[in-house]
Amino acid sequence: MGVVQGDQMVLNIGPQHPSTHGVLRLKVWTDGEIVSEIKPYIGYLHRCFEKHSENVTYEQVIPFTDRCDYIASMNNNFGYVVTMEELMEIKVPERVEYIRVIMAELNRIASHLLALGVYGLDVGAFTPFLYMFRDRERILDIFELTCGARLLYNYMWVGGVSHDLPKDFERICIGFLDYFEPKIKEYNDLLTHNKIFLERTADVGVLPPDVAINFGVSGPNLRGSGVNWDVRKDEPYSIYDRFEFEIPLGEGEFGTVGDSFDRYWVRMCEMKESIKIIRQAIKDLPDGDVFQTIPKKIRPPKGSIYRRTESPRGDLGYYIISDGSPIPYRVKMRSPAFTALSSLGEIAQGWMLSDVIAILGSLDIVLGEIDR
Amino acid sequence: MKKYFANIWGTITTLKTGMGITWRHMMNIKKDNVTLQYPEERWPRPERDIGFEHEDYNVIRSRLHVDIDDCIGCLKCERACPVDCIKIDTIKAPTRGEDIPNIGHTGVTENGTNKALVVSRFTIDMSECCYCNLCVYPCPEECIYMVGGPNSPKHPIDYEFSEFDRKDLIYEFSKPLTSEQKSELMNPKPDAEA
Amino acid sequence: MTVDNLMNWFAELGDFPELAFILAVLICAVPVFLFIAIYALVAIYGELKISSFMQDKVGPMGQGVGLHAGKWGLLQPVADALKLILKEDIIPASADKKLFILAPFIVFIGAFIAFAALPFNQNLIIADMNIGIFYILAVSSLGVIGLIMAGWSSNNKWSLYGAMRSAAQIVSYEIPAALSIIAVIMLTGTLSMQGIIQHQSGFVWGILPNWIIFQNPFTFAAFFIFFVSGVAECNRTPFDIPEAESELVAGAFTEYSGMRYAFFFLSEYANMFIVSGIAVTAFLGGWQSPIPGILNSPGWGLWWFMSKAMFLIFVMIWFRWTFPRLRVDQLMNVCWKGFTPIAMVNIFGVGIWHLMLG
Amino acid sequence: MTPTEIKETLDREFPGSVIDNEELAESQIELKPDQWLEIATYLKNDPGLNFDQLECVTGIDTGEDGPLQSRYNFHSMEHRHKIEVVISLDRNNPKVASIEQVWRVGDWFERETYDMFGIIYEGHRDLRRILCPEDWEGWPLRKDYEAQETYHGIVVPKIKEEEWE
Repeated sequence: MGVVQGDQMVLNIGPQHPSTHGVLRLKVWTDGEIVSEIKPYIGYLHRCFEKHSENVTYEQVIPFTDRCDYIASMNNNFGYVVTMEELMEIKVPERVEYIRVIMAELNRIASHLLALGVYGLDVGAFTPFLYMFRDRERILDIFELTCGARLLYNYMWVGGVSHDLPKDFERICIGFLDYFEPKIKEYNDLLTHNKIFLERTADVGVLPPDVAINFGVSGPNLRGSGVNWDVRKDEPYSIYDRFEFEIPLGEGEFGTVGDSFDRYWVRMCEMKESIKIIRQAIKDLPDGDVFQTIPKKIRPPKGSIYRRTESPRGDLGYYIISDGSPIPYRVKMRSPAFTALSSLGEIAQGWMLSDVIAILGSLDIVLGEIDR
Repeated sequence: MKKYFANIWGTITTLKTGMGITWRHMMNIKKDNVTLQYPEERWPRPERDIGFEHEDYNVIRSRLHVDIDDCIGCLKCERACPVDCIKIDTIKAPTRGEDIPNIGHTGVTENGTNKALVVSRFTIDMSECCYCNLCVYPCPEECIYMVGGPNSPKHPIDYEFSEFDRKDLIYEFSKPLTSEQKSELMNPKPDAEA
Repeated sequence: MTVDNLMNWFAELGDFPELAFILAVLICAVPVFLFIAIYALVAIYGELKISSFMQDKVGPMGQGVGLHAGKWGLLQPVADALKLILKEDIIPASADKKLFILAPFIVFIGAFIAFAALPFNQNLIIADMNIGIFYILAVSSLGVIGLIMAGWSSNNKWSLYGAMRSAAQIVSYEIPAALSIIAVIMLTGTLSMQGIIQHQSGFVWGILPNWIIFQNPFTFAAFFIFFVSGVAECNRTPFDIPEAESELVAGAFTEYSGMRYAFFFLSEYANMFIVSGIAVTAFLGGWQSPIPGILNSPGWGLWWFMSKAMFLIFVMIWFRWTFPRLRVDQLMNVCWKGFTPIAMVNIFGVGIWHLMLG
Repeated sequence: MTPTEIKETLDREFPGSVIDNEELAESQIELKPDQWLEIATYLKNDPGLNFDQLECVTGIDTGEDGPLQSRYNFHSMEHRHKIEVVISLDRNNPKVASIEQVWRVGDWFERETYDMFGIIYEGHRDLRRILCPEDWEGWPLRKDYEAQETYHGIVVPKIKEEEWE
């Protein structure tokens, strides 16, 4: 039956809107409820990260990387620090590697908890958001115990970490993991298998694999479309090759592969994998001094390097060019949410207004990282 | 037709499990209530259910504090600050390691180094500080640190330092010097020279 | 305490028929308004506390020094009401002034006059009309006009979206609600609310009270259909698309504030009470006590009616904090492909069941 | 395929387009800007190379008189090999073909590099600033960039020497 072509209405899902995950403006051409075209406008949170990093020394860039993706700051630091150590050929002691993996995976769970909770909010369920934030607070307590900060840590330094682990960190961390594992089952019962939730997310905003690769989408969004790509497995950095964990892919149980439900489901399974990694890391956590290889004065050799790491939102790449002085010549951050948002215009066409909000939620973007 | 009824039955069962969970949470609210009654209960609740004590904290990033008597004016923290919110002015002390009683300047720091400079101005603009803790590490005398944590015996944790006026957020740590004391320090009188 | 008792009583005093009518209606209207106001405060407090308990938090507990929210947060609803009254209600410059001002009152009138036929107990009913339930269903759809007026007159795209969605939703959910009421009327034979409740006294199948919900499986299904489409009529989750927080901010009443917003808020809770009132009267035996025979005095009758209605309101609040939100077209599918066919099957079912089992 | 083999295949396919530049690392190739669109489509469609993922486009200002460089990182999901292409452009008239039709992610990457460096990507369907406001003057990440005084009358804040007045 022919679709009735009414006249178009331009709608601004404006910079100030309850569900744009930050300051983002979507210019939407709608015909009734059906959306015919979307143009995202970004740049409202642009704080010139790259210009700043050309005026501060190498260790002073780390607080700025924290503030790009403020939900997964540990992984931002991790990316920057791994790239710098590869540039300067620093070999960090074992204990630092294990601490970094534990912190990065804890931060991945915290970031996924926020992503899934806010996704439930976008689809209309209030309670899962509060359950997930209650558990996220427990992780933030652990971070506060080690480095004093709850959201922006400046914890990982080039060549080491800023603080050693507190007294009985193993007991506390294992305590959290045992507390948290049954909670995932509770989220699944409450939200994932809920028929209304499935109705709202299955078959919505389908991102086919080739379009995903063409749009440079990465991380859980790409794995939701069934592409087996995880930087921790395919370009292993730090000591990720010592742990065995699977990579969850979207199989399209309740709809086609690559729909919003798959992206949601991949994030839920990734939390289980992260718990496995942390358990293995804590089991064989060596002792040692963490401040040993922190260089007093960072003067990397002349040259450039591009290195990718797996942040909860995808491939977080750092392109660092140094000219031998203690001030970086150029630091470029390739942000995964930037490419995920660029694909929104493609996959949200033809859906209804409330689906656009659901698809935006399933892409899990953070505007701090997009605008840098 | 069969899928129609299976669909309805699936809806009913999944909605029922969902309602069961919220009912259980409502029933045992006494056990897993997480609200912190703010004015009465303060953060951090030591026996938070993970069970670590307040002294276990490595560091608490709440507010910068400077023991001005130990500060030798080496400007390392000013250089380490990524947002340049620390500003220090120093004046050359007439003699190294000598106390100057009238302006309360102590010549020797806690761990014994003699001070060659009088710190006339040491301001930290807490409204610009990004709490990254980078200024604490280079200090040779460990006189600048964030309140709480291992320093908590000296300074209990406090995070309520909001002010009504932005200018009050600029903390002045150096001892107040009147202008003529400053000028007198700057150019010592001829007889002191001879 | 019905209007006509008061009329006869005035008639004895002296013959001033018009004044008597106005006086009688006024005497009945003021307590209803007070009831709605107090009930709304209780319902807001209930929603506040129940939602907090379901989300592992305790809600306002009246801590802190100075002016705070009462012992267990009891003063919180009063504080909300006070805030809404004191807040300045802004009329947007480009709004259509007359409609903008009129809309909240029409929505409130739609909810208020439906209280006239609700049987609180044996004789506590304002107008015991012989077309009671038909009157309520007709009147409660008046609110839609108010919502559309609100959405259109505030001249902003979002509230227009909200108004269109709520109009489509309320109008289409009237059908399954009315059909399931027909199933009840077929059993009771009368439209008057007291008559329906009288029909539900005594036992059925031995121990069960003779409520319509237990009389046969089809009316059991009709109860759920009526209740859920009633939830849809009050725009509550899982059908709260008109004021979907995450998309349309606040739907038709985005531009309202202060006293006018309070009226919308009040009418939403009044609508909830009407839907539970009808469901209780038609299916759960109004003021009949669950164990027929005992505790049947008017005082107890009021208690039974209020506790059943409050339980249904609790279930509505329970829905709100557990389910996500349906999309507009899914909502229409559920109504036209799900509820309406089943409601019709219920009518046939009740008829056949009634015929065979007598 | 190792980067050197890729360099040879490119040299064979497009003679004269590869410039050997010793400062660059082993995995970087410097190309002339003129045949860039054909090389890009070749990189993507050739079964042996099959670079289907454009990781990152970085703009670099190599100093006062040096050229503006636009560096592309490619990666192939299938063969799991990577290459980085460097293209140097004249400073006063930086023009290069846009590869936005080949890799859709290039659309936003190129817009960002245009916004920060002023490199004009010909053939780009919608080349406007992405991070800064659309009518912002100057290219922020160039080394010789001076921030404008006011923007629509709002004073652009300088580095603050003294505290609040």
